[in-house]
Amino acid sequence: MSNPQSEVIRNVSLPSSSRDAVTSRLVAGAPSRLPNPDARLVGIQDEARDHRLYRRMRFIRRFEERLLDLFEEGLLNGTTHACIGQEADCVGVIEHLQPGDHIFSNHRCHGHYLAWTGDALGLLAEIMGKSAGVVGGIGGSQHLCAPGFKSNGILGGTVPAAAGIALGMKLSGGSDVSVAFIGDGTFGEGVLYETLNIASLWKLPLLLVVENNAYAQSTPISANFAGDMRARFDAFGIEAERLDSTDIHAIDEAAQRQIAAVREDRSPRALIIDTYRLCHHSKSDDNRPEAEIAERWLREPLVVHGARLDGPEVERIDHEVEEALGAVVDAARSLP
Amino acid sequence: MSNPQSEVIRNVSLPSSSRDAVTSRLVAGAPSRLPNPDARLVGIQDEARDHRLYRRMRFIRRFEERLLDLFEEGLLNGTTHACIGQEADCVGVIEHLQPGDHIFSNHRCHGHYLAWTGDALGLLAEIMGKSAGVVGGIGGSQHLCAPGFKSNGILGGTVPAAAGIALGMKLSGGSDVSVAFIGDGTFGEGVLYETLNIASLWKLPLLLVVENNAYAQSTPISANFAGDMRARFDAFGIEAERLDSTDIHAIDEAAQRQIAAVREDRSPRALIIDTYRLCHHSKSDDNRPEAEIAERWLREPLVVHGARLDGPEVERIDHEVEEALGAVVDAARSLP
Amino acid sequence: MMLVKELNAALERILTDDPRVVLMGEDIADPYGGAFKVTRGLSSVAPERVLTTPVSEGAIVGMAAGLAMSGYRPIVEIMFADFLSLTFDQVMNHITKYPAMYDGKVTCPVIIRSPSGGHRGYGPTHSQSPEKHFLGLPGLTVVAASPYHDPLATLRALLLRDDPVLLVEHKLLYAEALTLAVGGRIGAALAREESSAGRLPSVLISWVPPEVCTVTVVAYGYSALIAARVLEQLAIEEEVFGELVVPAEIAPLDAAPISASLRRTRSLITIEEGTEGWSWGSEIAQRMSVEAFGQLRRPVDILASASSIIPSSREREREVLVTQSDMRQRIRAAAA
Amino acid sequence: MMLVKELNAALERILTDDPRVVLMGEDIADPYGGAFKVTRGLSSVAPERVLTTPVSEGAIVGMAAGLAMSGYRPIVEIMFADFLSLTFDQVMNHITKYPAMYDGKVTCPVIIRSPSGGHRGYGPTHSQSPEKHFLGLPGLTVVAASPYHDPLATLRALLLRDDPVLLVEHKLLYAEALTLAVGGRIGAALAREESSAGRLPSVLISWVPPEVCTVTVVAYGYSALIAARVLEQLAIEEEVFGELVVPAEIAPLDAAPISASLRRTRSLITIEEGTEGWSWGSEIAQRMSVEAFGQLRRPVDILASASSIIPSSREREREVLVTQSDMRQRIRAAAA
Ligand SMILES: Cc1ncc(C[n+]2csc(CCOP(=O)(O)OP(=O)(O)O)c2C)c(N)n1
Ligand SMILES: Cc1ncc(C[n+]2csc(CCOP(=O)(O)OP(=O)(O)O)c2C)c(N)n1
Ligand SMILES: [Mg+2]
Ligand SMILES: [Mg+2]
Repeated sequence: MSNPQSEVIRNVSLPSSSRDAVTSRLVAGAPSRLPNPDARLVGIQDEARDHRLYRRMRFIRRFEERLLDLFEEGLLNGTTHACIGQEADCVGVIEHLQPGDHIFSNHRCHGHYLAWTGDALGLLAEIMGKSAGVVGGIGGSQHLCAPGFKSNGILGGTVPAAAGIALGMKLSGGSDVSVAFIGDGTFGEGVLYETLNIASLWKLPLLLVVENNAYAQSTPISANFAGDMRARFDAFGIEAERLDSTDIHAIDEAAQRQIAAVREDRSPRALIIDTYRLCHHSKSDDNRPEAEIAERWLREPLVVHGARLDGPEVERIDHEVEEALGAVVDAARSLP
Repeated sequence: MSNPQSEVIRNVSLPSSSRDAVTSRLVAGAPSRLPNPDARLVGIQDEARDHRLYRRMRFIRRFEERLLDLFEEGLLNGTTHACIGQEADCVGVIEHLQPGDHIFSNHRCHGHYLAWTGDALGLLAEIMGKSAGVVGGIGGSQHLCAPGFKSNGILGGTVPAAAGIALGMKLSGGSDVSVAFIGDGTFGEGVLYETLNIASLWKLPLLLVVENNAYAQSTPISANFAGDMRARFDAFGIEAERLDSTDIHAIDEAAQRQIAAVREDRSPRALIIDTYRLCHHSKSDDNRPEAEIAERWLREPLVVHGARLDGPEVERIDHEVEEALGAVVDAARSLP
Repeated sequence: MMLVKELNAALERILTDDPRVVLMGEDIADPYGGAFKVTRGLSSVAPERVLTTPVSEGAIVGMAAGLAMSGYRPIVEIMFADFLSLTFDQVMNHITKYPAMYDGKVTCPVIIRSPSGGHRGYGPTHSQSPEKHFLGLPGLTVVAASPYHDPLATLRALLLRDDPVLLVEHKLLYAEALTLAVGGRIGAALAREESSAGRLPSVLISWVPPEVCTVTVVAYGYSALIAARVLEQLAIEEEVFGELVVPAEIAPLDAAPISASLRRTRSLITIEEGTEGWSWGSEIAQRMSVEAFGQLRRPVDILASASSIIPSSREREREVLVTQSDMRQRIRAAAA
Repeated sequence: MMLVKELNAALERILTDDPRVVLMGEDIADPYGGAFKVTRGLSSVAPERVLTTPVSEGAIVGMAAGLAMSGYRPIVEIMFADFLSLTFDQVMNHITKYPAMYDGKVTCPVIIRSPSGGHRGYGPTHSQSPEKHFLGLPGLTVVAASPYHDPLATLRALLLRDDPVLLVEHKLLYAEALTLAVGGRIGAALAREESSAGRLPSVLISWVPPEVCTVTVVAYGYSALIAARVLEQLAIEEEVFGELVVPAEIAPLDAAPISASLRRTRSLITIEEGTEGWSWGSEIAQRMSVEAFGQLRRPVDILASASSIIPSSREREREVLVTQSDMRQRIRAAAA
């Protein structure tokens, strides 16, 4: 699998003929490398793929849980949107991205960021408002930036930016893919449709990944969304695949298929993943039926995929993740 | 058929239970009546329906043509968007609206306005910038207002306003219908989709009439629109009927069906009319193939429907319209 | 009572009293009751007129325009003032245009409420005070909630008027007590209202009789609250006396109360949390520099936040936002 | 050469010279070449980098953000400045945010060009000068085309910088000749450029040596052209002498050239076509009132259009827009 963070970043991808001519003017935009992440969090060399997938999901889960603890402890400020329950989307999709590809994420971006960069310390420091944070403590939880990765807490407006990045990729040739993650609630924003139309017309290498957790903040999808979600893409001539799953195998497979198709066809597609958020929306705001939440805990990604592994294997990986994360949290605490 | 302009206007439609309580506060919003229009332009008592339809379309056609002449003469300022070739949409749809209904139109609004109000003098004076104009010469060609009628030259943003009017109708009960006219190019504006979603979720009595003339200013629909137009509505759970016709009979029938359905079901629908604009977009801006335009002149609404009438009947109506319009132009010229 | 509860009660009251009032906004319905709980309970009071909407800021404000032109009195909540940018077209090209461009034939009394401001660590896209971009928009009234203005009185006054209104409510005010002038006093301070005809009142506060004050401090919203604390400290600890003028209507400017105070003090400072440069204070400063030309002891001072994004890190957030100590220093200087 | 042709040639030049440049906008491709023909011929020069877009102002500016963060230099045409409102979210919450909130890891050098202004009878939604609402937005540079600034030099300078730019071009300037200072003169007038480091130049024009002038007139765009005519008349017919300062960058303010002139004249008037109240001039007036406190002969005067919509009727349009005779009267008074 790819280690995008350990590659030199192709932040700028101009037509090769013209790259030389303008290189000198482009350095301003080029972000620096990230440190190598801890293998116990992102994958140990040669371990079985199922172990790796479990580990990477477990990493995100435990990061978010530790984060919420730190929040309780009063060490974080502002607000934060954890992705507990949606880890299979993050890992399953991002497994198939490569250096040169680009992810535009939204307010619920920690999982995407960690799956792409493995940079737990940078993210934790960021959310703690420390200057060692990935964007110096300025962006905070919702506004992250790393090579090939950006996020913004304004819903919808990230999608045209992802399409613009895809347009850049198209202009410069090559096979890079631009991915935008959005939620079901974001179908409320008109700029999404403006962008779908243009992406389809101009055949941009853009994959929209919809994490449909059936809620936008407090509002259930029934009060937010009319009609059919796949039809929203069909209407713009964009093929969409939809799956109702928290199984990393299913998601991994669908994502591989869709990303490969975008990479090859150089035209937009959508992948809709019906999933569930197990935690509150941001802080303590959760009015969903308890029974509904409880039922989803029975088939959340770690349960589903963990069942494929031996008990002792799970324990070992959990332990490794715990140790590695513990070190990250300690390191973050001690940062100035 | 209805004569909305001769009815007392129900601009405000509150739940009847509360109307009394608030009536005194509402007068500010209530527009005044329009003068009775010339029957030679809008329909002579007891004349055959086919004659009436022809007359009303002919009225709009000749109004626009006279307008363009006056433009050439230098008597108008700014810009103006004529609807020559699209008269069957205006008349066919608006025949089925009643006092209490509301039309929100766009930049190409003369035909809609004339079909609804018959107020040729008010419109001409308006476009000439005279204070006797329907909105005092302030709005000009694109910004008209009469009881049950409004237009705005900003594309897209009129659709939520029409939906808000529909929401008001819903809240107040009754069977009124809110209609918004848009063009194919307006599918570029995101707020359209935001509104479709809400209108569908809230079951608003809103009819979207799409006049698809296959161009937005200079841009053909192939460069502006991806996917299928009916699917754009389907995706929001809104039923759309599409017809490719300049025949007033076909449009009249479809409009009757759709408006009746909205009136009864109290939920949104769309009527897509594939049509053609025979004139330039606004002033002298037309880059469309000459052969394409010439072919459309062979099957424009007056030709199609005129063929149903006797030659002398057509001549008589044309003559009446010409006389009545001549009087309007003379009156407008002599206004201060 | 805390301002959030006062606002809630005021909204409930007008909802009950006035059948024209319709509340719309994202997540405003029970049990959630809005991101800041301002609308808690209201959807249970009038379910058909308290409407939770999809995440579609543009459309809901546009629908409010349609409702308002139908005689309703829509009050839209935009969850964070940062998202007002998505309503800008509706405000600029629709809501404020209709009454004037239709020559007075309609009114469009939309009220948009929105929580603004920083100091919560919410980061660059959830902490802004962007109201300055709406100042000076022809036809728009901008109002700011304050601890010194009764929300019910404000809303009632606005319902008697027909102008579109943007009402900003600084987030940090929600948990503050409403402290109205009673018997010429607010706590230890002297306080009185001054109103120009047809305008919402400004509240004037001082810790010694106005004639003794040597500086006029003009501030709104949360900044007014902090300025009051600073003025109290300065009065007690340093015998520096200022008169605080807190307008409710921040645009158009109601200059009279400021002028009156300035004639006494001959020194003026304006304070706002928005960014510096073409800020609220710029216009006040200019108007007063003309009016009191040659009579000011020193140039008008404008205290505003740095021209910068608002970092998520609390420490760095403090570096850019106007702080209490900035105020103390600059007011002291202005009083000299 | 007419400004429209100069601009066209400048765009062609940078398109040819710099492979990063991408033009996007509605109807900009040949044969139409844009509503005001500024891009005529360009789609034939570099078809893959001159992209006619759907009618989606928000999305195309958002896509420009993505392109810009990928190292391209997008230049977006918004057909009328009135429609800039639809781009406000992208400008405020995306384009200007990214560089700062990502702690300098990216640049986002989007240039938005847009024709502004009235005097054409285009009515309330196609005549505005709404740039004042974009002033003081942290991170945004606002530039105005003028007859005294070479478009090619301006564009080249902007391409060497990384700040997002809004470039307004008054419609009436397109048909005016570009008249650059040559040998210290423009026609009969003395003229020279003054530049602060890193800023676009201001052009200073006077009909007598600056030391003899008794008023500093600051204006941009079309207003600067009319102000120059007025100043010439005043010089010849009334021996009233003013120095005209025409900045290219209207925000942030490059105060130095204004200050320098004001030290000589001790009287200042600002002129702009935008509406009064929180206008461009407010900030200049405030800054200069501080800087030249006690040294001005009279208060700074701001001449702006009425706080009103812009009527379609030419007569009524003239009543609200700043006119040549307004300028003459107010400059004369300021020079006294
Ligand atoms: C433009 C905008 N409007 C509203 C919000 C407030 N908000 C933050 S998250 C959210 C719900 C988003 O729902 P969804 O897209 O389904 O993502 P999820 O939170 O479920 O992951 C809302 C309304 C926002 N951030 N941006
Ligand atoms: C928001 C906005 N963007 C752009 C325009 C400029 N404009 C006026 S009409 C038009 C084309 C509209 O095409 P369509 O909707 O198909 O209507 P038609 O002109 O064909 O009747 C454009 C782009 C506008 N008026 N408003
Ligand atoms: Mg969701
Ligand atoms: Mg069209």
